[in-house]
Amino acid sequence: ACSGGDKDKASDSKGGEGDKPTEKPSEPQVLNLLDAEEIPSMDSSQATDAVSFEVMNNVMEGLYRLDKDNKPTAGVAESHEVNEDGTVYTFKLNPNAKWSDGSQVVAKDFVYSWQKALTPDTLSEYAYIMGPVKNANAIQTDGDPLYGKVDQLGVKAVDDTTLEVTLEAPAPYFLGLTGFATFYPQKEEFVKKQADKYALEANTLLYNGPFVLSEWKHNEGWQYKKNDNYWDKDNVMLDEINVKIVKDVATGVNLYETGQTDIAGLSMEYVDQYKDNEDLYTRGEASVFFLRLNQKSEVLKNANIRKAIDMAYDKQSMVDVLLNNGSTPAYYLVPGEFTPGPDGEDYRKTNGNFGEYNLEKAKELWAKGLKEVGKDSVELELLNYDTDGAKKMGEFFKNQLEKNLPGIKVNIKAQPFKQKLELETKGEYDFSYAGWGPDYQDPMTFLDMFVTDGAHNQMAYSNPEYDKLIEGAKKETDEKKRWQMMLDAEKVLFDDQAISPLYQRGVTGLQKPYVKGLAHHLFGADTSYKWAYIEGKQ
Amino acid sequence: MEKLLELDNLHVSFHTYGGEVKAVRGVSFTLDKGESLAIVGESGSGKSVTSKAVMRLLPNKIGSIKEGAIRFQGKDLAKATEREMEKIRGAEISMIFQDPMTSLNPTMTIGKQIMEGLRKHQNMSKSEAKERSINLLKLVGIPNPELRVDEYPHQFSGGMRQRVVIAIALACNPKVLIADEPTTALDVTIQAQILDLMRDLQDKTGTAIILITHDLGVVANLAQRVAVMYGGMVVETGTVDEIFYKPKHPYTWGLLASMPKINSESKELLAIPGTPPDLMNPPKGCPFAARCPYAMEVCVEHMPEATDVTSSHKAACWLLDERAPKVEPPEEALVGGAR
Amino acid sequence: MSVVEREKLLEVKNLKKYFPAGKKGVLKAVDDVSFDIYKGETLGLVGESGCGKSTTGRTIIRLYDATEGEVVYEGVDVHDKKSRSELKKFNRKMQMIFQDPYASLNPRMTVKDIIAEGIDIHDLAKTKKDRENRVYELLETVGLNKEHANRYPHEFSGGQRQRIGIARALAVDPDFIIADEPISALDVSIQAQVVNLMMELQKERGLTYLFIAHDLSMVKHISDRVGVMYLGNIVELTTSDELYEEPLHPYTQALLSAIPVPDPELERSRERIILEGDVPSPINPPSGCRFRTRCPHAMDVCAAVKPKWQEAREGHWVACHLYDDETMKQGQH
Amino acid sequence: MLRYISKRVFSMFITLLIIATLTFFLMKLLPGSPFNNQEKLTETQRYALNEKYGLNDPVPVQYINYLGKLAQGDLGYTFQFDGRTVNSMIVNGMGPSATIGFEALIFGTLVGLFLGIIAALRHNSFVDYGAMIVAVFGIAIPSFVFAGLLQYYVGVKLGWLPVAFWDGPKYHIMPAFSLSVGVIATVARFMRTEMLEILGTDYILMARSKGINKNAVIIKHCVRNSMIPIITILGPMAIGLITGSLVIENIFAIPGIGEQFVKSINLNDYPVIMGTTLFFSFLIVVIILIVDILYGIIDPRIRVAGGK
Amino acid sequence: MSMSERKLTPDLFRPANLDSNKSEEISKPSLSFWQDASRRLRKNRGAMIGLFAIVFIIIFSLIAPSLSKYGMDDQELMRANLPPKIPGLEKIGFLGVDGVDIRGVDQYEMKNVPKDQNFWFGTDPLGRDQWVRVWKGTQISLYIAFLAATIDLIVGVAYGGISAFYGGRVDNAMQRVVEVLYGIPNLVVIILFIIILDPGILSITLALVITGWIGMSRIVRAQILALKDREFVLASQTLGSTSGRLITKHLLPNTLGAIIVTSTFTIPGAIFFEAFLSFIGLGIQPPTASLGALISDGFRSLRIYPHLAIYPASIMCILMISFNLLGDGLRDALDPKMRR
Ligand SMILES: Nc1ncnc2c1ncn2[C@@H]1O[C@H](COP(=O)(O)OP(=O)(O)OP(=O)(O)O)[C@@H](O)[C@H]1O
Ligand SMILES: Nc1ncnc2c1ncn2[C@@H]1O[C@H](COP(=O)(O)OP(=O)(O)OP(=O)(O)O)[C@@H](O)[C@H]1O
Ligand SMILES: [Mg+2]
Ligand SMILES: [Mg+2]
Repeated sequence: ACSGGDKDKASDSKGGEGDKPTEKPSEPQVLNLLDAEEIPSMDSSQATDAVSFEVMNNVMEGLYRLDKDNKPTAGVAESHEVNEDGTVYTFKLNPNAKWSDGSQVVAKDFVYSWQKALTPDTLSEYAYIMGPVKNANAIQTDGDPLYGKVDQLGVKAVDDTTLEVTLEAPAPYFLGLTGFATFYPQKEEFVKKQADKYALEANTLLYNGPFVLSEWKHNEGWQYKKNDNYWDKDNVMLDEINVKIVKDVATGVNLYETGQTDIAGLSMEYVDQYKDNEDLYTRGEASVFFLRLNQKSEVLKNANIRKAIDMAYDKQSMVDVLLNNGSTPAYYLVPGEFTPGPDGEDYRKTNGNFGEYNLEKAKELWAKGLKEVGKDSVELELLNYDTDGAKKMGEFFKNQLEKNLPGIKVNIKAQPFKQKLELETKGEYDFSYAGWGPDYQDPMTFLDMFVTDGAHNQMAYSNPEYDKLIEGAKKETDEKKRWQMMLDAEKVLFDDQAISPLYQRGVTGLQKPYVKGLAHHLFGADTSYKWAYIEGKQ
Repeated sequence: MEKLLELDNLHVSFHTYGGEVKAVRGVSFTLDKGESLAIVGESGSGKSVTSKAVMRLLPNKIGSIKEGAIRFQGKDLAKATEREMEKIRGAEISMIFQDPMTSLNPTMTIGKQIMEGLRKHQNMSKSEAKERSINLLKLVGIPNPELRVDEYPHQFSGGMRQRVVIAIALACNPKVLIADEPTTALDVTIQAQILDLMRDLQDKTGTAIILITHDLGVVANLAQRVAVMYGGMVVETGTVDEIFYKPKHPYTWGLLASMPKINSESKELLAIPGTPPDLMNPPKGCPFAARCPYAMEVCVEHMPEATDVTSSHKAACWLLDERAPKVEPPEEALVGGAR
Repeated sequence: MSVVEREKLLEVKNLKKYFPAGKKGVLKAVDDVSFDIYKGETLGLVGESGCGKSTTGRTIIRLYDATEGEVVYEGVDVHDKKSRSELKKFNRKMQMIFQDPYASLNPRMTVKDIIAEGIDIHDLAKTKKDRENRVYELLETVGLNKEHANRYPHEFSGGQRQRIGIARALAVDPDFIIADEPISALDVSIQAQVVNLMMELQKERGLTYLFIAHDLSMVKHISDRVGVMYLGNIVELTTSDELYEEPLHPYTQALLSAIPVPDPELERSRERIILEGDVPSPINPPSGCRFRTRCPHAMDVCAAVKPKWQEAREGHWVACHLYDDETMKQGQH
Repeated sequence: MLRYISKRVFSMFITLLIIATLTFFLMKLLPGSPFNNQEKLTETQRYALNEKYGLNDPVPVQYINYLGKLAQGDLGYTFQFDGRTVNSMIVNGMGPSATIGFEALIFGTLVGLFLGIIAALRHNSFVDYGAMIVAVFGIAIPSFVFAGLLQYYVGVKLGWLPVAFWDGPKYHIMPAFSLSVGVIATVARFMRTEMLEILGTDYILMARSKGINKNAVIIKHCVRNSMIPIITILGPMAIGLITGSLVIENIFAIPGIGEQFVKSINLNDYPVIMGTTLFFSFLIVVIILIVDILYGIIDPRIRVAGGK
Repeated sequence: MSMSERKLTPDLFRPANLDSNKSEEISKPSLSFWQDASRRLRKNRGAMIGLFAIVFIIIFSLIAPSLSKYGMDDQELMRANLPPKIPGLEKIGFLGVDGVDIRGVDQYEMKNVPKDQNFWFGTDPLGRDQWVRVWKGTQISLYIAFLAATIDLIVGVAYGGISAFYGGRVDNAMQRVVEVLYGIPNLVVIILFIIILDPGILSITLALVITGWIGMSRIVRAQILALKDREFVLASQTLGSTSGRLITKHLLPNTLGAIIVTSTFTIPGAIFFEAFLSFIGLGIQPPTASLGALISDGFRSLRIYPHLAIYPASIMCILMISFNLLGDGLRDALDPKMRR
């Protein structure tokens, strides 16, 4: 998951309800779904996007997979051992784990695919996710003595069922990460045989997950069928999942109403319409949206101005009225209900909120800041996505600032996704509406964005203290100390008001009551269908 | 002589956005079997409208027969239904239009266009109709008719197209052929061919012809009787000789006088001054009064009635009234007299 | 009528005007035409549609550039390169009257502006009043009145329009007027008005006319001399009386006999020469004599040799092998 | 004829070359890179990726390479989907787009002709006004509004037709109909004008003067000839339908090419943008050529003129 | 007839003194071509209704926004998505302007909107007065349309005019260019153009023009080519007029009719195209809104907040129909064939 626009995804579902059915249900176990996009890639070392991750999550399996509560649960690995300093993991693989051609999934399948992802020729855009594994970063860095030497990667097939992974430093979140697509195994022999065609069609790919892709009509949809070779097939209830590509939300809604899909995502316009409908669900996610405040800008360099801006708009009504989809106002960077600390307490709970909607104070700080920069009116540009929802947000933000801060003028520049990123990277903006989704379950996935000259800093923020805390946390072996450093880092960030957080995203949609057992995840793939079932449709 | 077609006090009007155009205002004439009658007159005098009225081909809704009768073999066409007219058109009365360039369908072969009428009226089979078409083309003097039946109009020259149109009109041996300016669009040498052809065909088939033209030369060439129209009315009718040598109406005089005579020496032509009347507001009296050098007060106010000069010769002019002063036609108008 | 003055106003020498036609083809609209026009005379030009009459006229007045040949007006070649002012001077001397009374007047201009166009272009009026007066004068000259000045062309009848066209031409005081079928679109009763007007103006102003028409009787009436064109060539040229009394060229003969005369008795007794077929295409004209394909007297030589343009009698030029001494001598006919 | 066609084909290639060049350089003006996860890419990776797609070469070199591949009919690989060629994307997407485009064209033309004909025949009557009101509404309501309403009322409320997808004949009706509304309007108005024009010509009178039944005259002489000029507008209209179908494809979830095209622009998928543009252009010139040839075949006046 | 004959007195048979000039007089008042055309246009009921509607919408779009106390971008999330309410007309049920939404809830009451606040067209999701936005949107749409038509007029007329006037090789070369341009799918060009230039009024207009002028240029070219051979142009040439005079006095005035007619179809075309662009997100950028943008935004909530789409859609529909009626009427009025 990376930061996307607030795209209106057509498929999603209610979280957290329904456990296993008591007995195998007698009704047809067929689920009908929609998705907004075609699958861009089924090669685990190439995939970069939510759709690919989700499909792969259901037809592939890594060492572990995330369960309904986002805890790692057995995948190909039955169990594992960690050494004392938390840097060497030895995984015991399940001998019953099979590829869809019936062959066993063995340790060297992992070694092959991990090394493949890091091979420079593969050009895996997600290779950096392997960062915690020993030498992974060096192998990716041109000019490093280890560059391209994938055999130096800290992974070893001890025997068919034993895989040993060495990490750079302890990473408590590593187990969860093994459920991430890039870490899935690939069978070398098969991949080599398919060569160019590998993973391009449903039949040029081997599956080892709960389902197989039985049909893949490009741009039209695809179909999952239960994988008979899956080691845990007894726990897989669904026989068939049909996914159709539908981009228009209205079409999705209409299909839902005629019963042709069991789940349909909603955009804000439709929420009011279904407000009283019991099929309506909303669910929080772990993506946080915020405004980058470009500190290259003469005006935004001023911390008082940044603070004034953050206080000058009403996040609560923005979320309630504009988004209207279960999103919550954000006064922070690291999302809530995402990572518990060593003490078991949620990061968010420990650190609390930063900032508030306070017009008086905002005006005061604004005046002060303006004086400091020696201006009485400023004109700032808001770089925005060109989606409908984002445009509305932009309008709201512009209006609020112009109403509440005297002398400010906000110009909105809406750009298609790629072009926006480019302008952001070049730093050609003042504000930028941005978002970030976690790659792994640790505050670090958010926090290390803003180190000086970090690839995702993109707003010239620099605070040595912050850098030191992040650096430290990355090396720290003591969990508690590490946690504290991360807590402090966020405080520093907000002392500087480096960004102005907007909201933590929620999603909303319609789901038929008979769809049960869906597992939703906070990072990586969105949904697992492994435990899903149909009950009460008839 | 047997009366074939008789127009009795025909009135035709057009309803345009500017008002009612009284294009034909009481036209009467008769056509006998095998006869050729020429209708001459100025542009806009109602010649074409009269002929279209006979065919009942006036534009729907806009144009209508207000009054009068068109008796064809005793039947009043003015009251005939569309279905009855379909039986008469082409079979009993057919028509040739002025412009051979536009009166043929550009996307249909010549043969098909000739066959259409044949198949409708004579129930011919395709092959019979085609054979007859070829014969017709031969009749009107088109070389290689076997090949040319399958060609399209644009592959024919103007004169040939007019022959084709004549062939179409004659296809079902109609009793009456209305030729609306059949040669106006053609060159003189081609005109001579066509006139020759028409006279020939009339001799052969005995079809009665109504020839509409404004060229007195053509009239002299082809017609036996003449009707002179002006301002929507027939101002004079008579045999050719009567009209050319003893014209009674000043408009006819003017018409004759304004033609240069090939063998005359006079340097000045006798022109008719002024322009024809506006048919939207036609004059109360004689339509020609405003341009007539002999106009009397009565002409302006009262419509002259057709007066018999001889049994075959009629003119509608107050000069023929015994109360009117005696007026002689101008010298220039005397066609025969000059000879 | 004998021609008294013999001062040449215009000499057309071997004039050719070709139009590009389709791929590589050329349409020889006017192909090697020579004639003179004398001061004060009316030269008629007749021939069937498409034979090149208009093209000849238009090339003379420089609406078209000649493909070859010269048009010498008062000793100056019209088609030579000229400066703007020379051109303007020339434009004042030669004017044109057009065939279609509907197409020849700009529907968006008042009669006053139409007539005054020449005055404006050549700055012939000092003041607005002057300009107006000149327009009124011209209107009167052509038999219209002042009240018509502010009206638009569509309010006039064909004959009136034609008179407006004449007034426009007269506005620049030309010596020479090319009248391209000025009466063929008019009603018989109106034709005479225009012809009378033109003749009157000629008398008053000493104008020279090139009168193009296909109506031979009218041409005869107005012209001193008449040229007969066939398919881009002039085939015969002589005084109008001579032409009608003794046409030499078979085409002229056929043409004359084809005109119906408005005299029934004469018509009944007339012997006419009916020509077979149509005029061939000017893109692919017949070889030799262009008329040979329709000529009742065609001989072998006609296909091979182009007949010479020669003076068969005094003042009577013809291009036909029948009158070619050399051909005759060989006893072909 | 053959010469004419070969000449046209030649100028067609020139057109395509110019279009290829134009789009290529336009592409270079688009900001941003085509890589999916670009914000998380390291410099090294970015460079390597650029190298792989030849994007590090100087622009003229890229241009030459591009033309070279183009000459072999190779439009390159898309950036959006792993390992898929632009050719295959166009082939896949073209089917549905062309199908509904074609259906809309046929349906729209037929209905439009019908409306135009009855309007002309009952000129200035209520039938005329009614037909023209239908036609005018066709150009007054945006197709996406029309499609949306249709989907909801016919698909959901009445349940007569499937709401969306692309599965069989039933699935074509609503999209093709929504798309054809504009065609109906255009054709109807065009046809009416043409018909009125032709109804006033001499050859219609001539045909009637032969005694042919009025309706037969209209069908045999008038309708046929009125349709000839309509052929000329069908070409551009067909293109409009194929390119303009993206909205309809979106609403009815049809896996067509229009949607792909718009998305490829948003994602800087250069090869797809260029490939699709070029393909569209190719279609246009081919359709124009076909229409011209067809026109010549149907209208005998043009046939002999030999492609002038 | 014979009755009246008896009443005729002999003195009527005196030669009448008719003024020979009298017949030359024209009884009708003098009308220029344009006067004549406008008279014909006035007789065309459809065209007049169209013209009236257009003028009304133009004027209204200018004054209507000031009838509301809110501005185009006055947001207040507390009053978002209010249904329309027009005091006085509330009682008339079928008008649906009583502030009650389709679920039957009086939103004004529910959201505690002060009694004196009424939104005639309701409010949008940001709580902005839809009345103001719709009329401002109309302004923008019309502005785009007129701008596109103006540029189209300039470029198309100049291109077609030059091509036809100079003819020969110039014409040939210029027509080759048109042929190439004709081969480029205009939708593609427009989209690329807008992306490169940033979406906005100007780039939309430019994009529309870049592809839109070809039609106009063809029409102008055809007209001028035909006019060039008309005898009145030749006559002017023989009088020695310059090219400038030919163009301004003879060619352009006679092409104007066709140009005007073409523009009446360019204008709705531009409005429509902008709506299409709005639908795919490339139209006018917020907070500015065009009719197209309002429709495509509001269309999503059609079932719950129908007022958001219905008003702009109706205005757009009326505009389209009006322009088409006017265009058809103008075509008839300016058609020389209809003249006699
Ligand atoms: N469809 C029509 N609508 C209105 N007026 C018409 C129509 N057809 C003819 N007229 C008018 O009827 C009158 C007579 O026209 P008609 O065509 O009969 O003249 P014509 O004698 O045939 O003249 P021409 O020699 O020019 O053919 C004219 O004033 C003409 O304007
Ligand atoms: N501008 C032009 N371009 C090409 N061909 C032309 C042009 N003008 C005339 N022609 C052709 O040249 C030939 C002679 O035409 P022209 O107009 O001189 O004939 P005309 O004798 O005046 O005929 P009409 O009696 O019909 O006016 C015709 O075949 C005509 O098609
Ligand atoms: Mg007539
Ligand atoms: Mg001519």
